[in-house]
Amino acid sequence: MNRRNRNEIAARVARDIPEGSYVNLGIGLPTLVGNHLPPGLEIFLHSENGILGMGPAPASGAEDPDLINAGKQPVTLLTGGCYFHHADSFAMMRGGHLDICVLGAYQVSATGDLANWSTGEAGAIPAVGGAMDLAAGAKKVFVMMEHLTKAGESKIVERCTYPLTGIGCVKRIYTDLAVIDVTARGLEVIERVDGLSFEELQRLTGARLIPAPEAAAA
Amino acid sequence: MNRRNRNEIAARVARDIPEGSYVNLGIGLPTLVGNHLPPGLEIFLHSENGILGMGPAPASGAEDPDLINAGKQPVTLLTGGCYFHHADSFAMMRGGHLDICVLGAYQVSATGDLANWSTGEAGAIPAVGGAMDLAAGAKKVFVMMEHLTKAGESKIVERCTYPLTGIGCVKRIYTDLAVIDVTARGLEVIERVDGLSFEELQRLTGARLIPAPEAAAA
Amino acid sequence: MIDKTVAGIEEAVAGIHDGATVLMGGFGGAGQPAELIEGLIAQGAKNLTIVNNNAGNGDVGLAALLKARRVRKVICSFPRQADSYVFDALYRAGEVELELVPQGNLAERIRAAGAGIGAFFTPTAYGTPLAEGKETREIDGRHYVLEYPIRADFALIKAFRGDRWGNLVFRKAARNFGPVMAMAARCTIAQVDEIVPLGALDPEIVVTPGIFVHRVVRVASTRAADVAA
Amino acid sequence: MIDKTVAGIEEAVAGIHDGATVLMGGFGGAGQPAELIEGLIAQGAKNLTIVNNNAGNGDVGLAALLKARRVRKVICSFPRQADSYVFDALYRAGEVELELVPQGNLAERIRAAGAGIGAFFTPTAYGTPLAEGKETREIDGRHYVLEYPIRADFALIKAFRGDRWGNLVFRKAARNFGPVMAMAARCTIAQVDEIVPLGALDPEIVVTPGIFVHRVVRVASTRAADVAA
Repeated sequence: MNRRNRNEIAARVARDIPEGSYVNLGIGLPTLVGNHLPPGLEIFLHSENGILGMGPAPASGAEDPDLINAGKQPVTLLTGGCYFHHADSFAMMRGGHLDICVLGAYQVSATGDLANWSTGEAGAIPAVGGAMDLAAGAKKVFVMMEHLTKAGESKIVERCTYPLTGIGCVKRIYTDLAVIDVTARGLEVIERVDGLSFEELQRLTGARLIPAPEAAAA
Repeated sequence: MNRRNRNEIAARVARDIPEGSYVNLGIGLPTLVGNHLPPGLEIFLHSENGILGMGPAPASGAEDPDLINAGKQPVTLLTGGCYFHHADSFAMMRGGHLDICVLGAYQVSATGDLANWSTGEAGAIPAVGGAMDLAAGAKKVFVMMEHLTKAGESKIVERCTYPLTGIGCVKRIYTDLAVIDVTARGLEVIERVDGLSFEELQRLTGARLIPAPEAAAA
Repeated sequence: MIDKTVAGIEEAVAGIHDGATVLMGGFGGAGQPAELIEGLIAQGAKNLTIVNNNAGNGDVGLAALLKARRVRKVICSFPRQADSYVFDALYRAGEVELELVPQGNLAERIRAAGAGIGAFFTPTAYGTPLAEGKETREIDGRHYVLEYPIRADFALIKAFRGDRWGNLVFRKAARNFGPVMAMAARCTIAQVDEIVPLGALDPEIVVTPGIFVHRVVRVASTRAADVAA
Repeated sequence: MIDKTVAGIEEAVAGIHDGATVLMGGFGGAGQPAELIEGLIAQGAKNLTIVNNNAGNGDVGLAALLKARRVRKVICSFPRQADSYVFDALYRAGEVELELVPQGNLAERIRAAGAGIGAFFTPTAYGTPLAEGKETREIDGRHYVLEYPIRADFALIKAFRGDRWGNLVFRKAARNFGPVMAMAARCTIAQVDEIVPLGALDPEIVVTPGIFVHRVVRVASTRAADVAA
């Protein structure tokens, strides 16, 4: 089958972001989505540390230590962007003003529960950042992740075994194998990669899938 | 006796405002206090509609409709003053950042309860503005009022009969007859106007008074 | 290209539906979106709930909207004024409902709606008639009253300058309720004195980021010549 | 004349007492009051509760304060980082307490302290381990968790420019926690790149009004030449 690599997953997510959307891309894998937004469209990237209208990384040598993203990497500001403080920034997130956020995940459940901040491992030092605020606040939460762990276990599960980030918050899941919507009817498979049958996808997935009415191979 | 007029009460209040204080002067009578602040001292006047460092009324013809105080009269801004929105302005008030507010009153009780927003009259249209926020939030609430109503009744009472603005919030009362502190021991008379005995003041006052340790005629 | 500017007042107030809750900026005349309110009167929506610091003055603006019998309920802190006779008469006749809210609770409840807060404990009004029937709690030795967000369908606000992304700056004390109201409505409509090109507003001084603003309409200022000061 | 500027770091951090709760601005290096933290280390206060987004990086700043065993407890959203080894070791050894708070709750709890809010219902963390044991409530069909203010004795923040009344402006994303932390402490201490004369800051663009700031100290910027950009 034609498994998507990380950049291909990011490009697939980017296709679902309409012009004019206010979007937060979580740290790690989701940051890649920014590289695949069509350059002609005006999409507003929000960074939790107080930036709206965030632009791409600066040219080497033009980094500004006061202009970084949530992952603490140097970024730029688009013309028309602006700065604000943390409470205002999280008001945007928690008040339902962001259209879309894209998050990585350890696990997503059949009902859209998200686990992405802690493996719950004994002795691990927990860190949560803004993930729970995004999960609770964005109008649509998209998850972007590998379908399987390195050990080959499904990250889509009937019920999360890792500590939760949010309950019933995930709207759509993008993996290297498929695009899956979390709906009231269940996990609807919107797309499968070329050469992957529904049955094979189901076999690799730890929760019951259903074909979406409009489902088709990508 | 040497009853204080409104300007004299205002001047007396102004004497108790140290340099560097953040102060809100309520609409009506308390606004007069601004005219009596010593011009050499830096005292920061706050206006609930989003001004810190409010200055005096502008020269005639120099009024700006966008620069008004809480009573909707034209004002000016001192050098070093600034503007902010209503939630930030009331955060200053409610968060305990104002050192002093000066309010008018219908009644003040022996325990510092304040009634200054409604006479409770049937059919009256109530209006509260920011009075309850100031009463709840300022570090010190000063009340400035006539000692007696036009009908000759004491506005200092054992218990307020008018609807309350705040409970136990008043720290000091300035009237045309006296300056009185609300303390854990009771209403301590700090000052009486010339020619007014403690007994005569008590006779005119609807709550029990006690002489303050340092009490003296003004 | 995203362009939130609209050509005129009619377009700006389009879609405000009967029964809508509408936040209206301004404190006295400062920051009052007078032309948007006139547009709302012409547009015809009725049975409105209006949230404003006051309840109208004279015969214009909110008073005119009240006079036209379009308002079911007013949520405000200070209805009674020397020239609030339109509201006064309707209120006395039982033809408009009033929810009186201390001004700080008003601002904070609007902000809470914008910030996703479900409810908050406020010290203001504890022990007063305005807290009657409300949940209270003692926290760390202080008494508080539980207050809920004021969410709205529309906000009508007035700013000084705006750009096509909806970024706004205000002018002096006309800022007042504008920024918090912009956060709390599903559709925020801003009238501005001037529409400036994208990038003309310094990113450090934008007061209301465009994410909170949905329509921007230019209205020639009626202020004196000092407007650009 | 009111002059909140102080001559040096030592004077700026004077009086921070053992057992104090100290808010520390910054998100990564941006807005981190590095010189004030160094001053605090030299000053010697111990048994501190530190509120910061992170829990120190490398061997400098908050990490150095931790290494000097001055910190009893850290309240933060994101302690675990590639170079948070000082905190990690102390935490594993049980020598520092951690209160992990979602970043939005952290900012809002600090703001609540500054705004006089007794507690608030937040949607963040409902149903997660970080809400365990906390009061919850369903309001209008959504689930919320009750959170309390984070009040502090001191705030150490970094701004760009300040004046003698304590008015501050920030620079780009270095603004982050500074303005809310300034509201929440009994004594807010700001290090600034530049002290400007009163009136040099446009009243429209002041981000933190002087009422929230008690001491201002100039620290020569260690940033590149673009600092005035």
